[in-house]
Amino acid sequence: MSVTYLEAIRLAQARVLAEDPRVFIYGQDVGAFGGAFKATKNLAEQFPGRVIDAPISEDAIVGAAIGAAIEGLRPIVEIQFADFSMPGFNQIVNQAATLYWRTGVPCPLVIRLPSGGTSGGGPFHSQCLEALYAHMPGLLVMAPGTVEDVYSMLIEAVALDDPVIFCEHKLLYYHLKADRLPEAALPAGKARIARPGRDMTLVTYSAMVHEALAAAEELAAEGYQIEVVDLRVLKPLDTDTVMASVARTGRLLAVGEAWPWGGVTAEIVARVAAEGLHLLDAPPQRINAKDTPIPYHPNLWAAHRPTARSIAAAARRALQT
Amino acid sequence: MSVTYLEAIRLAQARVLAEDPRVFIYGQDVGAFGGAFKATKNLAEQFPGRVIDAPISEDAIVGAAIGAAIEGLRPIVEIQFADFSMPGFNQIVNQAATLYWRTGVPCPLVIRLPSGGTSGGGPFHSQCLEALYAHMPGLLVMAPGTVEDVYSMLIEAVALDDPVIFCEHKLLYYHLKADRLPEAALPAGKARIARPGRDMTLVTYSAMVHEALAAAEELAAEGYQIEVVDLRVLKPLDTDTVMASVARTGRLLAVGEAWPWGGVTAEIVARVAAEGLHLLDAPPQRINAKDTPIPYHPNLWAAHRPTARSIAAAARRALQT
Amino acid sequence: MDDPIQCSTESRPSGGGAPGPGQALSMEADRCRSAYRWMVLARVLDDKLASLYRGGKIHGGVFLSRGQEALSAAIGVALQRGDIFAPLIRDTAGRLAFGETVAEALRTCLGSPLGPMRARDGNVHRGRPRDGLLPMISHLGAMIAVVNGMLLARRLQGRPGSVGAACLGDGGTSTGSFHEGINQAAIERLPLVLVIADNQYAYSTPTCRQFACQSLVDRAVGYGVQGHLADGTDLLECMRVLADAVGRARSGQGPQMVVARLLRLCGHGEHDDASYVDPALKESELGRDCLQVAEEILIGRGWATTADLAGWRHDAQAQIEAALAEVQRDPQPDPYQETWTAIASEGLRDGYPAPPA
Amino acid sequence: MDDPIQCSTESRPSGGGAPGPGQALSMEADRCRSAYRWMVLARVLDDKLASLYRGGKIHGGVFLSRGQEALSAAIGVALQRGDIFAPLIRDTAGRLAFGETVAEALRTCLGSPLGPMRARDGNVHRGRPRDGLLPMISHLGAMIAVVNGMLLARRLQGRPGSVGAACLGDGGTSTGSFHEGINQAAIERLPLVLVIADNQYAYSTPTCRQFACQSLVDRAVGYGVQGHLADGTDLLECMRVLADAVGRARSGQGPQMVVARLLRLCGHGEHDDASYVDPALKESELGRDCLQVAEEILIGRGWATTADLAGWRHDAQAQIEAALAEVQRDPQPDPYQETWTAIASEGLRDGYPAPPA
Ligand SMILES: Cc1ncc(C[n+]2csc(CCOP(=O)(O)OP(=O)(O)O)c2C)c(N)n1
Ligand SMILES: Cc1ncc(C[n+]2csc(CCOP(=O)(O)OP(=O)(O)O)c2C)c(N)n1
Ligand SMILES: [Mg+2]
Ligand SMILES: [Mg+2]
Repeated sequence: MSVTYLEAIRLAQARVLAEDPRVFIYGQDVGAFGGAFKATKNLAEQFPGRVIDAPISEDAIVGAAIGAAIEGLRPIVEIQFADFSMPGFNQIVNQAATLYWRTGVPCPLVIRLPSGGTSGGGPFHSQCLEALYAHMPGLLVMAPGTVEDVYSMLIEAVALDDPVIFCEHKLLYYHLKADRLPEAALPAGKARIARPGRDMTLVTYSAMVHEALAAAEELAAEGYQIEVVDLRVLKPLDTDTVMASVARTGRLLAVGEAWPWGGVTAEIVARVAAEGLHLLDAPPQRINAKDTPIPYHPNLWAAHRPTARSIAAAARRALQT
Repeated sequence: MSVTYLEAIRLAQARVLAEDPRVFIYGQDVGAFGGAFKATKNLAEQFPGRVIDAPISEDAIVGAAIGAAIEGLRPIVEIQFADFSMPGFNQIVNQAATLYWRTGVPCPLVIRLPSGGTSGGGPFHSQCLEALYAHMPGLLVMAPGTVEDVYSMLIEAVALDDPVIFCEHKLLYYHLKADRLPEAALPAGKARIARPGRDMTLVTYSAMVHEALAAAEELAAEGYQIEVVDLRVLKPLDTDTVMASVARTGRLLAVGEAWPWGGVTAEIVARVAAEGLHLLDAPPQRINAKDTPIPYHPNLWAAHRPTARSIAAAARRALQT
Repeated sequence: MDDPIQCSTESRPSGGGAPGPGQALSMEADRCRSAYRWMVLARVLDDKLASLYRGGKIHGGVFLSRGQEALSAAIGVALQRGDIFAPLIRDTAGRLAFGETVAEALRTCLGSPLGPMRARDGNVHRGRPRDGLLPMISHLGAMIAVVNGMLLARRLQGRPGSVGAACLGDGGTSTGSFHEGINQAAIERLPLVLVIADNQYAYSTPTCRQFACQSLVDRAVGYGVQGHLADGTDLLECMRVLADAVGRARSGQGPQMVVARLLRLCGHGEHDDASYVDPALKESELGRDCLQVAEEILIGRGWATTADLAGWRHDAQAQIEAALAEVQRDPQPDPYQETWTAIASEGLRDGYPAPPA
Repeated sequence: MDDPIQCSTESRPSGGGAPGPGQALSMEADRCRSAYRWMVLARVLDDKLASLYRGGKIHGGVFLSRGQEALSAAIGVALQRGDIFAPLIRDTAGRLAFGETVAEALRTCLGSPLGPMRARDGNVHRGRPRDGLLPMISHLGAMIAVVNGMLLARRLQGRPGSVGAACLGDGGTSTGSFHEGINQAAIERLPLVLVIADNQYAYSTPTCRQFACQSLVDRAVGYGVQGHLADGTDLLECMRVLADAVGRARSGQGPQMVVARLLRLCGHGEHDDASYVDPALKESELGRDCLQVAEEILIGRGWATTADLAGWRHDAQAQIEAALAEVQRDPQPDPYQETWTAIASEGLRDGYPAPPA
């Protein structure tokens, strides 16, 4: 058997629907149609009344999920594309994220954001918005980069008492496969060493894990042993695992598909510099998407985001300082 | 004569209205009432038809400003509190910020955000949202910390061809005074050395400039000479001035009133670490607001944001490493 | 709630003139007396808040309900225990009638750590979500969908029968959230009662700069919901319309939109002298003080004596003074006692910044 | 635009059967012929896009207008030069009639750097803001307020007289942006024509999950704007209603809301087989193909012969093939030629990340 990243999302939702009567799914076209990406395929049929089609009202979708969470349910909201979470942004950051702090009443809900560029997606169907959400207090932000993680972390997200921004990567939906679903999982909030090495640490997450691994492979041919850390969760950040890795390698390159200013890579580099300056043998570096909207044409798109090739080039430069 | 920060905002708007027929102001209660903070007092009377009361529709307010900018006008949007820019966030980051890149047609508009905590303001009337805007490509972000800057930078913002997020600080509105308005101004995009020193660089902006200066004063009594850099503009960041300062002092403490994750301080520390690691004699540090919503009660509020005292304490620790 | 005595002992206006012997009051009279007493309690509480504000005892703003007590109390008394209520800034009366205590109102405004918001949030941003009393966020319109979600949840959980009321001002109807919220309720046919207090101004902005329809109730048909108009200065009419709307929602007729016309008889907040209010409006029927109108009704119909009224007001004052005396003994919030985290999950609090050494 | 010949030489459907001698056509017939030709051009262009998509020549999605050409063309021909048009995803016909060329449509879909979006944006996200043709962002409803702002600017600049049309689907009416936008136009009494194509589905979601009113036109009264209903499958009715609405807007009667009922005769995008569409709807009057209906009108009234129709289709095909041949010679976008900045102000581009060495 082989399971895709998308299939793992569907199976995780099927499982929480089956095991937890508090769970329901709300989003545009998630019902009989099974969702724009088919992440909820057949779920409406299997769980009648618990997979609910929403109008094109992201503000009200999130608002209603918050209300349901207050009443003890565990909503999973599917936003059709991460980009369309912006009209729901206010409810997410000002209502969901503040509820527990203001009232002591937790707000357990999961907002699934199909994120990231695909060729031809263009400026409004490709965004990686994790940094916006991580900046605002009161949210957890997850960005699984493997089939196993997307499955176990989604199940975990539903079990948590906080609002979770769950950034799925569309590029991984159909192509990333695993042999089986995991039985055990790393605890939430723990980063993972995706590839061990001793010459440099690449810290990244989501689809960029695979670009980083490919870059590490490329550099291995040149005799470098590159460690790749998959953050998995962006808020909270597992600084300990990153720091331990940098302690081993002395070099850091943070890789993100999102925009540079204030992104994950800024936060990682700032933390390592503040707490682990003495561990660094060379200046910590970052590589990100370019600071423009995401272009439509594949040629431009491929140049806009980091790739194995540009990561390897950046790593090579950093290895030589 | 003495001019407050708020009065300088009013005078800058009066001046651009008088000098540039393309300018108009749009926002809730900005007309006859003169705005919630009186930043547009008398302007509707002086410039009939050009200071327009808007409905409580932040999305449409920004949308209309974009349309007017396309037609060659220079709208100034007043959002009543920065916090209420969230319902207009989508238009700002997805429409205004992408227009020039997508079409080559510039989108000159200024969005004034009364920002920052005041005692008793609470979670929804106190936010500093500059990092959200700086993260998204296509926007300029300004955060003046002095009467002179708020005046000259607002005039400059209106003259620029890009959408400018203009973060004013409410705490400075009434209390910060200058003897006169500036005749000349630093060019946009240049940071300013607010106080020279040689032992450490404090990098900050907006109201925190004054807390940092007070901290520097406190530390001067202990024999430390602290340099304070006022960033003025947050995007683009004037990394050169920061780097030159760190080259002189060897120590960096970045201070921000916004939340920590991915804020201005993260971006500053990350850039200095990447480009100026060799300049640092000690780990670069950050101090920010706590990672919770902004509390209502003055006791909690004062502990939530950095103050001269907590900045001095953080600086002292960093000076001793 | 139908009967103030049931809703909360603490907040119950105590004492008060019972009907004289042989003078059995109708249920309508009883309800009206009860609603009026919530109105008085709210008015006196608001006056106290205003004086605390002027005395520099309250941090930030104070927002009063003056002129809106009839409408607001009518909502509170139309709801039942177990219902949901999302009040807005001018709902002191409705909050009290729904079960908020004077002490929690005072604690929130004074920033007591013993209040429901624990000094973290203040003034009108107070509530107890688990008890169906939602603490508004400032962003207008945002509470409607939350009420929808609570009602939806109860339906999914097989606990129907409750009604959710959400309040909004004329200005709030211009938000996208209002539209998405009422439309969502209509699609799901939820028992939502959306009450719009059209008080002629949003801060300084008159309604002609807020909408161009004849009456906001004209919006009901466009959502496929039932619309109701009320004279917001007339307690009896407010009570009748709200009871009807709540009843229809409860009996499965779907969302109800109530639009009440009235005038804000105070500034937007206590910092605002409201000099922009059109004097003609003040002179008009809309400018009547609903409290006086209610008193005329009570006296005119023989449902209360002037002595009753004076007694109730006195009781309200006594109740508020007692609560204030208690609240003023509360400790101040201590930043060192704060957890400074917005995350409920213990193991998942972000490590930066490290707790101060 | 009233006359396709005026709007753009490039996009003008060339040739075509002129009326025979002695057969002077009425103005109505002329307009109808003209609108029909835009419909055919749109249909043929859409078919070409679908085949390019199936051939793997187009990146990302392709969204077609099938079934909506009559309504869309009616908008385009009702507008004049200097007006504003904010089309949505199913407005191929209206775009062409308003002045978009076949070449710019193809260039955008194929990602040519010579197209108006320079390969940065694609498919339906195309336009020329300076020429009044707005390039939609994806977020539904967001274009309405932009049109308002353009109209407001012209009023402020003392350049009245133009009309702005904005399109939306049934699903798009559930957005807060729709509400804020139409309400803003109503308050300012702007010459906005908001055209809602109620095509029974938003992606897979039927209208019963999108609104609960009888007809979306019932919303007009709640905004204080004039509402108009049209049978979206009937070109003549669409033209009549749009001409009326645009005329009213132009003459100062404020915003107009047009709701046209029809059925999307294709998938949401070409990746979607639309198997969820109710067969009864396809069989109903709504399921008629507006292109066939228009042909029946033209033939029935003697406004065109079958030879005319065939000739026009042939011309459209020829025009599209010619444009495609040209566009296919365009260079590919070169990432090394890109400035990679979203900021117009030269001196204010953020220095990080530094340009690659
Ligand atoms: C989305 C949003 N924008 C702006 C504000 C600032 N604001 C607070 S109250 C208010 C006026 C509200 O008017 P209305 O809804 O009529 O209620 P009223 O004060 O008259 O009771 C405004 C503009 C806000 N709270 N929310
Ligand atoms: C705010 C927002 N949410 C979600 C989407 C994703 N989306 C794109 S088209 C579409 C359906 C639109 O339906 P409708 O408005 O009826 O137009 P139609 O496709 O039927 O022409 C959806 C949900 C979007 N574009 N914008
Ligand atoms: Mg009002
Ligand atoms: Mg549709």
